[in-house]
Amino acid sequence: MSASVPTATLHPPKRGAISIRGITRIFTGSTPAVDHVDLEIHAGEFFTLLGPSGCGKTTLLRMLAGFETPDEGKILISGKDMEDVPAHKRAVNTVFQSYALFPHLNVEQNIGFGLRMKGVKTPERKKRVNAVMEMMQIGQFATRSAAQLSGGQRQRVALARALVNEPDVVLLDEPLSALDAKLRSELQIELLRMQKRLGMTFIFVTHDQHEALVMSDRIGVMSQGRLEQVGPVLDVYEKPRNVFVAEFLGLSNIWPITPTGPHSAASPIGELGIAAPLNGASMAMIRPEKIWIYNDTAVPKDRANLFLGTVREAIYMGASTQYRIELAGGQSVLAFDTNNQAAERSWRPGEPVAVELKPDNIMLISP
Amino acid sequence: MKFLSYIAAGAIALGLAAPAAHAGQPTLNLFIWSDYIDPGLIKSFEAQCNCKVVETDYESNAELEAKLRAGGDSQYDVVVPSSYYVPELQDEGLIQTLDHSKLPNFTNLATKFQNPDYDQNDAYSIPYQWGTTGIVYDPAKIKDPGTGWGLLFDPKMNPNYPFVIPKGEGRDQIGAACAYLGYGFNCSEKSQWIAAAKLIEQTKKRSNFAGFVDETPARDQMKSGLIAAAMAYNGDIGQCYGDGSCKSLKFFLPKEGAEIWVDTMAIPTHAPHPELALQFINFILDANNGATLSNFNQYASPNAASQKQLSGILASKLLNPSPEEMQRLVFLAPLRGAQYKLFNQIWTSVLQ
Amino acid sequence: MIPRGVRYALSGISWPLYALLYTPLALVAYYSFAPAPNEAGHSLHAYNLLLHDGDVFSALRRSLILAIGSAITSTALGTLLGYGLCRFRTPNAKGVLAHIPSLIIYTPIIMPSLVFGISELIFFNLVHNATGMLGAGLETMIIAHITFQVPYVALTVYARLAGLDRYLFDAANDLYANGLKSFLYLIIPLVQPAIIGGFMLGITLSIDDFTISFFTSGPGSVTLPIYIYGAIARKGISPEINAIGTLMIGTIILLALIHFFITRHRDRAGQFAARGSIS
Amino acid sequence: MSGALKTEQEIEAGRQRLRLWVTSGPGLVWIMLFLLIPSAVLLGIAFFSSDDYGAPVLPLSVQPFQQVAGYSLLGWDPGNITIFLRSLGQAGTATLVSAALSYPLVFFILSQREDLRPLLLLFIVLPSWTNQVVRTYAWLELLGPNAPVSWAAHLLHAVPPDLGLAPGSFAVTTGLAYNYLPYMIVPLYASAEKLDWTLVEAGRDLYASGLRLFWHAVFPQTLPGLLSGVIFVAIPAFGDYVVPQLLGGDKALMIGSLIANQFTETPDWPYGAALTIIMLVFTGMGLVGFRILTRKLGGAEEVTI
Repeated sequence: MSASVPTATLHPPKRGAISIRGITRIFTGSTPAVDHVDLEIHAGEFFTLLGPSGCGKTTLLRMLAGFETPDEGKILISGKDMEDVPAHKRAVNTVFQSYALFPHLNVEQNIGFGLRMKGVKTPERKKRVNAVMEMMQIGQFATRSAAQLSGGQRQRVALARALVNEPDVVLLDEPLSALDAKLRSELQIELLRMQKRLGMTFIFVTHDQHEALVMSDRIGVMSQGRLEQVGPVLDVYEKPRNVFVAEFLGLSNIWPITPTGPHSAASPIGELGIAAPLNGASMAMIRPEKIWIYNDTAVPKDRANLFLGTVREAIYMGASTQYRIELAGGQSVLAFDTNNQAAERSWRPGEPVAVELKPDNIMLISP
Repeated sequence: MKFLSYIAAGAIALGLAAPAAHAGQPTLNLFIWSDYIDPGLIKSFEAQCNCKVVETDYESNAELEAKLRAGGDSQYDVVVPSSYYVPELQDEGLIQTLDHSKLPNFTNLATKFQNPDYDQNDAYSIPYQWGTTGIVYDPAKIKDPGTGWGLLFDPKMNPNYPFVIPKGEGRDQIGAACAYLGYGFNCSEKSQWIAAAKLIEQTKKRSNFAGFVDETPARDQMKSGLIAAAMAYNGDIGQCYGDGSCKSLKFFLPKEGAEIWVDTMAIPTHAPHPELALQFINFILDANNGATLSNFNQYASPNAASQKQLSGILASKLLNPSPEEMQRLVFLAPLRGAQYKLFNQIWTSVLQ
Repeated sequence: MIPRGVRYALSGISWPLYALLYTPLALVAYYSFAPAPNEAGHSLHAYNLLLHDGDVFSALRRSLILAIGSAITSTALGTLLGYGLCRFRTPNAKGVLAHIPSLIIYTPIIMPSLVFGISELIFFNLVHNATGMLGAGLETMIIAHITFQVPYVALTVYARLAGLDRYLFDAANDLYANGLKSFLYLIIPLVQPAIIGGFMLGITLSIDDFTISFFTSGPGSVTLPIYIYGAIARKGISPEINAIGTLMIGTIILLALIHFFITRHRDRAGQFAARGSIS
Repeated sequence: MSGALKTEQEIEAGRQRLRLWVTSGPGLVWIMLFLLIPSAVLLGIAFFSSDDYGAPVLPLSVQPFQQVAGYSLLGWDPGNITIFLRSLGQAGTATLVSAALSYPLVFFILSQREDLRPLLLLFIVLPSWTNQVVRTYAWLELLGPNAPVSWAAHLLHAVPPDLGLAPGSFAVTTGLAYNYLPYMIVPLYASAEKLDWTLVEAGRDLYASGLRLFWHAVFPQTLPGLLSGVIFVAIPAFGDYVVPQLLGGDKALMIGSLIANQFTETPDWPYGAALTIIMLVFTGMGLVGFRILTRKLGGAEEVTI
């Protein structure tokens, strides 16, 4: 990903495409908050910046919005260099974590604020505000003040306030984090539909990997100011580049390996057959749901990467059960098993089992 | 926001209206003892000079001096210091010499008030009014006032009824105490001053001492019955005899000696309108105006030409001390230089 | 929380204390209705005198010019000051320099008004002697009053701004408002209660003050408090003085109550603005 | 690279500084020009000699401070020390009185319905919004000669006939306490409002009497507010001018009047300036002392810039 191809110069830039080149931001007296980040975001994409708090994702977003000035590097939005374009002149709108609704204005006025500042005349403004309010189903709150709204309603107003300006890009800074779980998953879907319908570029910042997986076209995972991996959701989850990405996006089993042949390597749990070319890789990873569990009485024959062990822990999670299985060598393996059989069929701690790590499912990662 | 702009508009209107009323007119800033000029006189002077008179009041020579010191010498046009203060203000460079060619009415002054000891050739000051300082008491409460300063300084003569002593610059008070102690009103020895100061300090500790209150306010407290004895100017008492508001009060000049004084008109060194000031002084020196002034103030007039028109109490013994009384009346000697400083420190220590 | 017995005891102590707080003021009002000399009962005699007293009216006019004029200026200076310090000061700045604005702001609040007044007296005197400008009078009084009001206005505005969700400023910026437009359409309306509050505070402080006015006044700049003080020092308390006092007390109480009930309604929206921030 | 990085930050920091100065500059400069410089001049005057008429002249001298210590042309005099102690005493008594009155008032307000509390608080603060002179002279009506209270005091043989309780020390203390009561109540109320009542409930089992409960469970929690109140009352009361002037009758000078006299009645500017310095030093020491004490005790929250 680090190879930044200057696409903008080769093809006519599309409205809403973003090109970030070598962006760095250092707050006085600390390590860089954003450290030489290169990133291409396609027009009309739902792109998520994912990372733990303090990883620099919000700072990156604020630089896109123009609230922060990069110390180094360039940002191009719709092909235009943003260096001398202040926040109030960028065709970019933000939905803030706290919503930042203006307390002295009612819903309608809040939504119309941007158009009013742009100098859009009242009749036209009214029309567009009404259209957006209808789309967001908040028309009945038009004259209420922000104080009189629930969290979900405020969220919709904040989004409407951004969308009504028909910006090239909408930036969303953890907009759902203050909501309860149920409302949150409803709004995730709604947000996604809205984005697909309008075709605007959405850049979504979150620390919640489920949210990222559910909503995004592509994800950029950040850590300590650097982009660890950028790619389609599936790639990032299934083929993480390194330990950080693997661990941040869900549970995983990770072992150091020493290649012993073109498709085999030594690991703490024993010799592993691996389908992918090793090329000197030093770590291997497998997701728990990719591990097969068998009764020790029904172990299939002639399979690679079969290990015997004992169930030490079984956590029932409804749709699946998470097992910790201690292998003969004393190493533990995390594995999920779908609860697609009668409840009695699950294993209990102490039961002897066998686990199979299919060579195709083992991914090679860097440390 | 509307609210603020209304207020702003209101304030601007007020502010504009204020100076607009007298725009273009010169202003004479008169700094004078309270209740010491007939408002009617001010009106007629305003009419005559086509100017505006702004009167500001003070209660003691000390206050006058302090204000002149703190920049007043370039803000006031006419001030009215007492005779013994004229040399002091002159030493400090706070008042200017007068151009007698602008004062044709000067000849109206009685000769005995011309060329006084405190101001050779009337170079800095022109007499305004003159009078005496004595004791006023309430005979309903004090049955035996005696004839001397003991009414104020002897606890046996008035053990109960509240009385006051002026605050001022201390000259009258130390003088009175000196006189009571037998040093004479015009005592000038350091040891005499200190003895007098000790006496006043003791007096201050008496339970019926009601505080330091200057003469004119004290007169008003007497009128309302708050206090029973105080030092007073004869004219102040004449004034309230005249309007009937203090008929029952009695005034006397203590036997040990008391002060006779002349209040004078002077022009501060950097007065903004010295021409107007001279015009005002000349206006007061006019025979008719001098009479009006005294008839209002009930103080004796140094203006010989005015005497015929003086009415009522002005002819009384109160304002015209008998030759026998004149014997014990003294002009306070001006204090100069180090003496002034020493006296001030003594008086300050009394007030503490 | 508080046991019932204690509650009764507290009421038993407090109501008389409340009464005591207002007794002197009530007496002022009571004596203002004293009859004219040689009459009996109560009358509006003193108020009638007031109506025809030109000195009182010019003192009142000067007091109003002083209060409103100084409050307007100090509101402008103080609002900008509070705004600037809240928005543009480098956060967590260390060192002596960073504390200078705070020191400057707190000095007028801490300094005893007597020292304040005398300092101004001497300073204006020096300036006047040197340049001929700033002779003691209404002008110098206004300057002095502005000086002691500015910090209070700044603190009021600062407290309001500091309590706001800081992302509101970003949001306005994001929605195409430049610095000036944010100031006009976001900050001014949001801070308006604080600005009005600061303005009212300025007026109150100006009307309350005597000491500083006293030392900075000059020829013909007698304001109401100076007039009252002078009259009391000269003649003691008269029904006329009581009448002025009564009118002043009444006006202040009335204005305070009106302000109180107006702001109580409006504050509900204000509280939300302060609570809106998360994190 | 690092060069470009530095300039970018510098430009931004410079812009920020410019905005800071454009907005807060006028106010700060105003205060500097019309208060800090004047008070520096005043304090500077204390180091000059005074001429015969009390104006400051060269050479520089410590004589004003000797005068403050009581040495004058008359030799040593304890007058200033008396005035000083008297001012401390008056201010201290006024502070004690207002603190003693504030506790019942504050808890009374807290025992009322929540929506009534601001109004009750307002009625305590209201008198302090009328003019200093008016609310001070109002006490003359109550304590002056012939007034009902003075009459009662006379019947009890506390004062001689016709003299009244004002002017005098009693009236000054009363006036100071009345003037500065709100400055005690407001911070005390702020800290009492945040009182942790669970501690009080817990203490109810431990302490037999209500007074001990108050002393051990309530009082320590209100201490930060009380200390702020003490600062807000004691400091201005110490240097007050109007109250002693109107209610003291010049019988017992306080430091404020003493200083003012050096600029009004018996001018001696250097001496007055030296007195001012001493007063400010004491005020400052009191302020710092109480702040240290407050911080040690957990500290009261204030709006700080």
